[in-house]
Amino acid sequence: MCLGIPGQIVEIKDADEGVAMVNVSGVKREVNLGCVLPEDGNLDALMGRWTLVHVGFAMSLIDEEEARKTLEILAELGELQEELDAMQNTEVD
Amino acid sequence: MCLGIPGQIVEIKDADEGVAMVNVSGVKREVNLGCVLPEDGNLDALMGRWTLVHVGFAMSLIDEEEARKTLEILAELGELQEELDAMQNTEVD
Amino acid sequence: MKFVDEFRDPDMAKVILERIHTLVDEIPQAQDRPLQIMEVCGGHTHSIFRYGLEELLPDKIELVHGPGCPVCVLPMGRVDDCVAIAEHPDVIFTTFGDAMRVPGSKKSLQQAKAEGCDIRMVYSPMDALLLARKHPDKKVVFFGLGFETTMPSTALTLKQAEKEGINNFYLFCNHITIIPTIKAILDSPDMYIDGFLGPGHVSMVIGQAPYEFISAQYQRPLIISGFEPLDVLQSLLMVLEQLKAGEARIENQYKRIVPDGGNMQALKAVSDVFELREFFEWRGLGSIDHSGVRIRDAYAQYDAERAFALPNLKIADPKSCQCGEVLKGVIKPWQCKVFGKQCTPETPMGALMVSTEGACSAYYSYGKIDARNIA
Amino acid sequence: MKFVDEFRDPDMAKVILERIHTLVDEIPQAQDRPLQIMEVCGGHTHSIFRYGLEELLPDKIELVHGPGCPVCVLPMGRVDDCVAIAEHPDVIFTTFGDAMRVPGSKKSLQQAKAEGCDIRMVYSPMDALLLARKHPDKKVVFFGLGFETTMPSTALTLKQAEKEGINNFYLFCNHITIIPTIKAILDSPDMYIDGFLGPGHVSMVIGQAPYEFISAQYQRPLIISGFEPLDVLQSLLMVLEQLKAGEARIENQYKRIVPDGGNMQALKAVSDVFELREFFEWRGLGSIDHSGVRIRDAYAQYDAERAFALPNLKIADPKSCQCGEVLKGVIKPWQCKVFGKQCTPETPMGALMVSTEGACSAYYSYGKIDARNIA
Amino acid sequence: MTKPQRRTLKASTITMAHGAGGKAMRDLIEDVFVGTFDNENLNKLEDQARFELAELQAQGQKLAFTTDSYVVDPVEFCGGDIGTLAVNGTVNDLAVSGAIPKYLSCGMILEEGLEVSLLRRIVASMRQAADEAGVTIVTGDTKVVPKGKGDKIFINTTGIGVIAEGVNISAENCKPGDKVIVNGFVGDHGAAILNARGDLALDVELATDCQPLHGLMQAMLEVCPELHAVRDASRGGVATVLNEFAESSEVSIRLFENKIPVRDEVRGVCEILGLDALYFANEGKLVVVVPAEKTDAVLEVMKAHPAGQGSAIIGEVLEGYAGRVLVQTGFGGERILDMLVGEQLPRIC
Amino acid sequence: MTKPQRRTLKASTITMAHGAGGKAMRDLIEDVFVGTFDNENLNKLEDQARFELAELQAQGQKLAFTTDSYVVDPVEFCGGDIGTLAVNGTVNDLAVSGAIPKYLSCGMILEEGLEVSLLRRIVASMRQAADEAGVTIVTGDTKVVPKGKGDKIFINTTGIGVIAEGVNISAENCKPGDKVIVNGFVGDHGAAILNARGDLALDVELATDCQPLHGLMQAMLEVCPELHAVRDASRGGVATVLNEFAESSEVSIRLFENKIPVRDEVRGVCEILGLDALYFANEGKLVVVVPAEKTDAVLEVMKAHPAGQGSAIIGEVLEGYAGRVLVQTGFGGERILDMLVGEQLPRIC
Ligand code: SF4
Ligand code: SF4
Ligand SMILES: [Mg+2]
Ligand SMILES: [Mg+2]
Ligand SMILES: [Mg+2]
Ligand SMILES: [Mg+2]
Ligand SMILES: [Mg+2]
Ligand SMILES: [Mg+2]
Ligand SMILES: [Mg+2]
Ligand SMILES: [Mg+2]
Ligand SMILES: [Mg+2]
Ligand SMILES: [Mg+2]
Repeated sequence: MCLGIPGQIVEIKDADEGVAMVNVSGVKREVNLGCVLPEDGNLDALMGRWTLVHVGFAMSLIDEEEARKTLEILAELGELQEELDAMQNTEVD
Repeated sequence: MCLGIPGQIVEIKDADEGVAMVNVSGVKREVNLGCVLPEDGNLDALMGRWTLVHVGFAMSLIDEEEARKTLEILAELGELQEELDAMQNTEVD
Repeated sequence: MKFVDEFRDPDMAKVILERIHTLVDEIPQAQDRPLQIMEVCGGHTHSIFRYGLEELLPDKIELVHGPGCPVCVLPMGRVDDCVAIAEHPDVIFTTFGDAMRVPGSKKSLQQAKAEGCDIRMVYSPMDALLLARKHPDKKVVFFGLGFETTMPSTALTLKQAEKEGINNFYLFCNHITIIPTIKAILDSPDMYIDGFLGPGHVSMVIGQAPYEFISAQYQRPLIISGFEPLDVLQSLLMVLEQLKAGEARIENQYKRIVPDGGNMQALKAVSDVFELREFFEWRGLGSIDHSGVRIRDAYAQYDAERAFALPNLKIADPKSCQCGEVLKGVIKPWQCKVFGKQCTPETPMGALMVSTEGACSAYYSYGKIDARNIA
Repeated sequence: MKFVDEFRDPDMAKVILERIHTLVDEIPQAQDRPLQIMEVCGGHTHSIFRYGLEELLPDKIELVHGPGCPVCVLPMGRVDDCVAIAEHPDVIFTTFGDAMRVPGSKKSLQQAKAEGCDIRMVYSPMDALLLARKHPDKKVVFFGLGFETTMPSTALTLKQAEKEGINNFYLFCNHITIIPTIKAILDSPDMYIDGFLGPGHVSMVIGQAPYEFISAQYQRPLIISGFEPLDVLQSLLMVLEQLKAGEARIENQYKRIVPDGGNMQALKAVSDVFELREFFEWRGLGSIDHSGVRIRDAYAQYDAERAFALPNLKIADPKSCQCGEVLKGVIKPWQCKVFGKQCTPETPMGALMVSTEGACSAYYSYGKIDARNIA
Repeated sequence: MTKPQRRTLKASTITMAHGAGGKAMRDLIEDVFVGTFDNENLNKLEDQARFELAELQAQGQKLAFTTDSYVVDPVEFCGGDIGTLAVNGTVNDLAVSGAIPKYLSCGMILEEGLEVSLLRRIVASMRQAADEAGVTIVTGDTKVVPKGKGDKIFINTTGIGVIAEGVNISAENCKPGDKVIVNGFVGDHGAAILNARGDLALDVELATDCQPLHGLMQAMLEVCPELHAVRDASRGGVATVLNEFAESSEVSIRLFENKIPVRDEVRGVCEILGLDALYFANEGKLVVVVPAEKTDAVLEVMKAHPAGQGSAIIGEVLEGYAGRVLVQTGFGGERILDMLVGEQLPRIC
Repeated sequence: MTKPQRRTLKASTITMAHGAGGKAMRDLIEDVFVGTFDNENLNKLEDQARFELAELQAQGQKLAFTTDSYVVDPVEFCGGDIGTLAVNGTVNDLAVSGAIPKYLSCGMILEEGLEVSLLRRIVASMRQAADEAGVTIVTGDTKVVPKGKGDKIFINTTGIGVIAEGVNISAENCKPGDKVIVNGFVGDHGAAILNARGDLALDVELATDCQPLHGLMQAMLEVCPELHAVRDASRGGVATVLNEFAESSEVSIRLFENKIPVRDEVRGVCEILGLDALYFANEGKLVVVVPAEKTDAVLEVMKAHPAGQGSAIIGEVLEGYAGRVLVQTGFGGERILDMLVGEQLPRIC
């Protein structure tokens, strides 16, 4: 459920109403920022940020560090698996 | 102005509302009888009568006797003209 | 078709025409200049062209095509008012087909319809009332148009609306009355009319009496005339006979339809609902006193003029347009500077070019080839 | 596409799959009978079929497709209510495209549209509000549908309507909440689930805490999971790791999107506008306590349930329809008696056949060929 | 390879899905269109029909190619429906060139919400009309437009026919002295549609005259292969065709008003609404201009043909006044019969 | 005989009069249609175009005949308009049979209120597209429907082309082992229209791929006259064409998902709205099934042709599972790519 897609905030269209444009793979669409307003109210801080877009609302700001970490874990898994494979091959040989 | 066409009343559709059907050369159309209501209110007296229809209203009941008279006058004119012609021809001959 | 075909008999027409040709030579005033006989009513104009009667008449008779087409005399400002009403999104604007192509100062109703207005053609005001019943969420406005012939139907429709308590029905009243206009023509210094064919269907409502001043005050004959070719020819003959005898009476050729006293039920409905306006604007003729009616206060709730804010502007006719002179019989249609050039049925400048009853349209569409070639 | 393509890397998928294959052999309980892992969310179901993941998993893992598609669990009576609202001539009914084909007891919204209702698809509730601004003479009703993910957008839209004083906008609220339903599944006697993939986008709103009872009371692991294929595979691996270690924790695989605490701004908007219903009816699952929300009195003027008279009938699912059992994971879609016969995506009997997130539709459209041939 | 079994359409109402290219559309096409028109070319469900050119050439020298879209409201009326019209109308546009009509295409634009039962009736009418006219509907296309963006059903048919050697019928060929013939009552179709539309609340028993005319044409060509001009008097009526002839041939044409066959009921409609039957559409009437010396022979075969029993000489071609059509009234007067200006609107004055 | 001077259309808006058969309609037809398409057949204003069959036969053995109606909303969009589509769409339906497109008919259904300037632009596009495709628009028809009973403009074009001897392309001809080729990015047109329609408030620079394909087809036929199956992937997209092939040929087809060329922006639209580009309409893309041994040769000429630069092998024909289309995902998994059920609707779940 709940189709969501990452998009980058490329323009603050209406700071009063909390409306921005996001870019999803070259496609722009207006989104409402009501769920991701910065505490200081300065929307400019959102420029360039990636957000999870759902039904025309920015629902979450993407944590790029966490994204990197997730991929790192997977990469490590890959290395581990390679080692395991290597070991297995060694044993069999 | 004021296109009008003779039609024959062939059905009283709604005596209360004074609505009848007229037939114009095989074409039927509803007409309002509001301008030709009989004094005694008995619409059945209108059945079979010819009326001058204008914008969906029976505007006048046709006086068949007068129609006949008009044609008679014309017919007499024809006879008269024939006599005149005959006289003229006689003169010329 | 009974009461129609008998009055379209070509053999009989020949007889009358022969008689007309004979008679006109016996009328002294016709020998110096052609007799000017005005058919007041557009219906007669239509018949004359439809059946090609004009070219069958002696040269000593010139027909003058009068102002009796309610569409042709509709001023531009009124069309603009119609469009303004029709442009309300909650309005269904209903009209007779005749009015669709009449030019306003910016657009016709046909153009307004093409641009999205809900404009519908009806055959009867009762059909418009039916639409009001069917669409209680809409305001249904009927464009009431026409002379005394049509007033009773509109009046009875308002009465019906009142009886049923329908309160989304409105009348935009543009009914006009023919008598003041005939008087205005008779008073016009630049024209001379020898006799009139009187409007048969107006007369079936108003009867014979209202014309009496024409014979009494102006000494002109007027024949209340039917619309079939024999009716028209016979009426012309009757005019000639009076002229020959030096008489000026009101006669009724159309007795089968027109009772001498008119139609009391119709007149009652009209006077219940309508009252005379001080004046009304006619295209080409300007303002004429007491020549239109409006809705009485008792029926105010149905009055579109009160329910809608209307531009209600007096729009001058285009300068080059000579409709007024044609309507008064001062010039023939093909003598108008723009006839057949800027003004054609496809691109009418004046209303006389719109309705098939308009003298200019009739000349253009049905006219003798020679007349057209002159233009 | 950033944050998308990285998580669709086939090479990496192979690595995780290898690891899954290895690990499952090391889990004792998987050796007697296949592990039952439920992806709660239709988004996961969709990914699993879209990328053909199921056939790549070891036989010792059986995926159970849960109730997490808000369209699939929409009861017929609610669709009938939608149609009843949409049939008002002054209503513009707006909906996400997903709901168009869901069968009601008589017709779907798509059929109602074909029959003349003004039903429009929108991408966002804000687009529906825009329609209300554009059509002040119409009542614009938005069909609010979805779990916690979607509630904040609807809530903020109502707040915006209030701020602007728009009073021709209405919400037909059918938002539901996933936690009571997971609890109902765990309490169901006819099923056993070894672990869960938790709904990532719901969690980005509600955070991690609401799932704690699953580990605490029911001793089952739940991994909050993203929707890309690597997300799903990694989450499965995380479930297996817990099962192998005999643990039962709530973990968050989808940290790039889901903050542990959820989204406070979103939750605030939701709690301002909505309150829990005593119960809500789910297709196939029956009534579940506290599983839906309604509009608070403070926003009563926007509530379509109060503004329109609704049939509000409880319509029983068709007898032969086994959606409930599929939703609970008791049977596989192709084990339903009508699967692929009376019930196909073209002629869906149950909602699970309508949405591409519905388990039956997914099996039918994307399914392994063999699974389809069985049916 | 023959198709296994055709899909069936279960829906009772057309929805957008029936035009979306997927299964619903296939159901519609296979069940309703292929199922009804049912011929080798169409059944293949290819994007185009294919014929041997040699077979066509064996039947004549030229190919005739014509198109018409049909948007009549209402779609069903006394004596026919939009389907009958769509077949006969295009058959007739081929026929009047002297062609033998062979193949039709069928492009449907359906409005969301159309009842499938109505569509089936219309498609069945098309098949029946095609059979009667000896043509095959060999290729097609179906679109669905949203409710309120169409009007139940619009049909385009485009036709191919073959013209025999030596036939050269053209609006340009009218010669002074030629006679003008019409094959029966004029205005029936236009009046029947006005009546069926219902918004003028008229009630009259009047059927469309819709019929294929190629049989009549071929009969005429047998006695007079050198027919000068022929056109079916559809939209715009007899008046329009004659104006086109007069203009293209740079001649004038005189009609004899009392020779023009008009049904009493059609006259009634015209008198009530202030309309002229000469502008009314016909769907089974043609206007023929024949060399004077062949008039009797042509009229004879026309009267002997079922589609021409009411044939009558209604006018003649004159020199001069190029482009004008005149009507001689019963009184000896004359008036111009111009092309229609605007549309014919019912009027009260 | 040459016509004196053509009439001119002064109106700025289409009214019912422009479809009524009279002068207003003649103004429209002579000024806008004849004035723009301007060719011997059309200029005659006859009810049908006529060609010498001998001339056609000199160019090939078979006649191809196809029809399509175009109802796209909006009528103008990035990279083209309904006129471009109406010409290229029908040209392509001829082209994919191997035919050389020759003549088109043009049936217009205009909605009352249409701006004449818009109509002129569209008709000019048609002329331009026709010139580019080497076809002539030789016969036409124009109808006007009341405001709210149409949608600005619907166009039907029906086409005639000539197929050379020995060419036999058919959806029935796919053989196990054949390769499936597409001539470039898929889904551009569908995405561009979604974008242009504006109701989903997307904003993306994306043009229709509308282009004529007969040149590409002829180039392919030169190196491989025995092409098995070709169809343009218009409504219903590549997925639909492949399903039609699989069904007609009683084979299955396997696509390699990561070989299918899809533009980033089109992916973006799909991801946002939950749609699948394989079902998006294309207006300049064809799907070709070639015998395996000719794959390289065909691919080479395709890539060398302006209309095929992005060509790629995207799949293969298999035995068994008759009628099924499978997609092999990047993960080695497989899923069924069925025909579209209903319409593709934007979704949130
Ligand atoms: S030609 Fe036109 S402008 Fe002149 S009088 Fe006639 S209608 Fe008026
Ligand atoms: S096959 Fe249909 S009825 Fe059966 S469970 Fe699936 S959706 Fe429900
Ligand atoms: Mg045609
Ligand atoms: Mg035709
Ligand atoms: Mg024709
Ligand atoms: Mg097609
Ligand atoms: Mg409709
Ligand atoms: Mg086609
Ligand atoms: Mg096509
Ligand atoms: Mg095609
Ligand atoms: Mg035509
Ligand atoms: Mg429109």
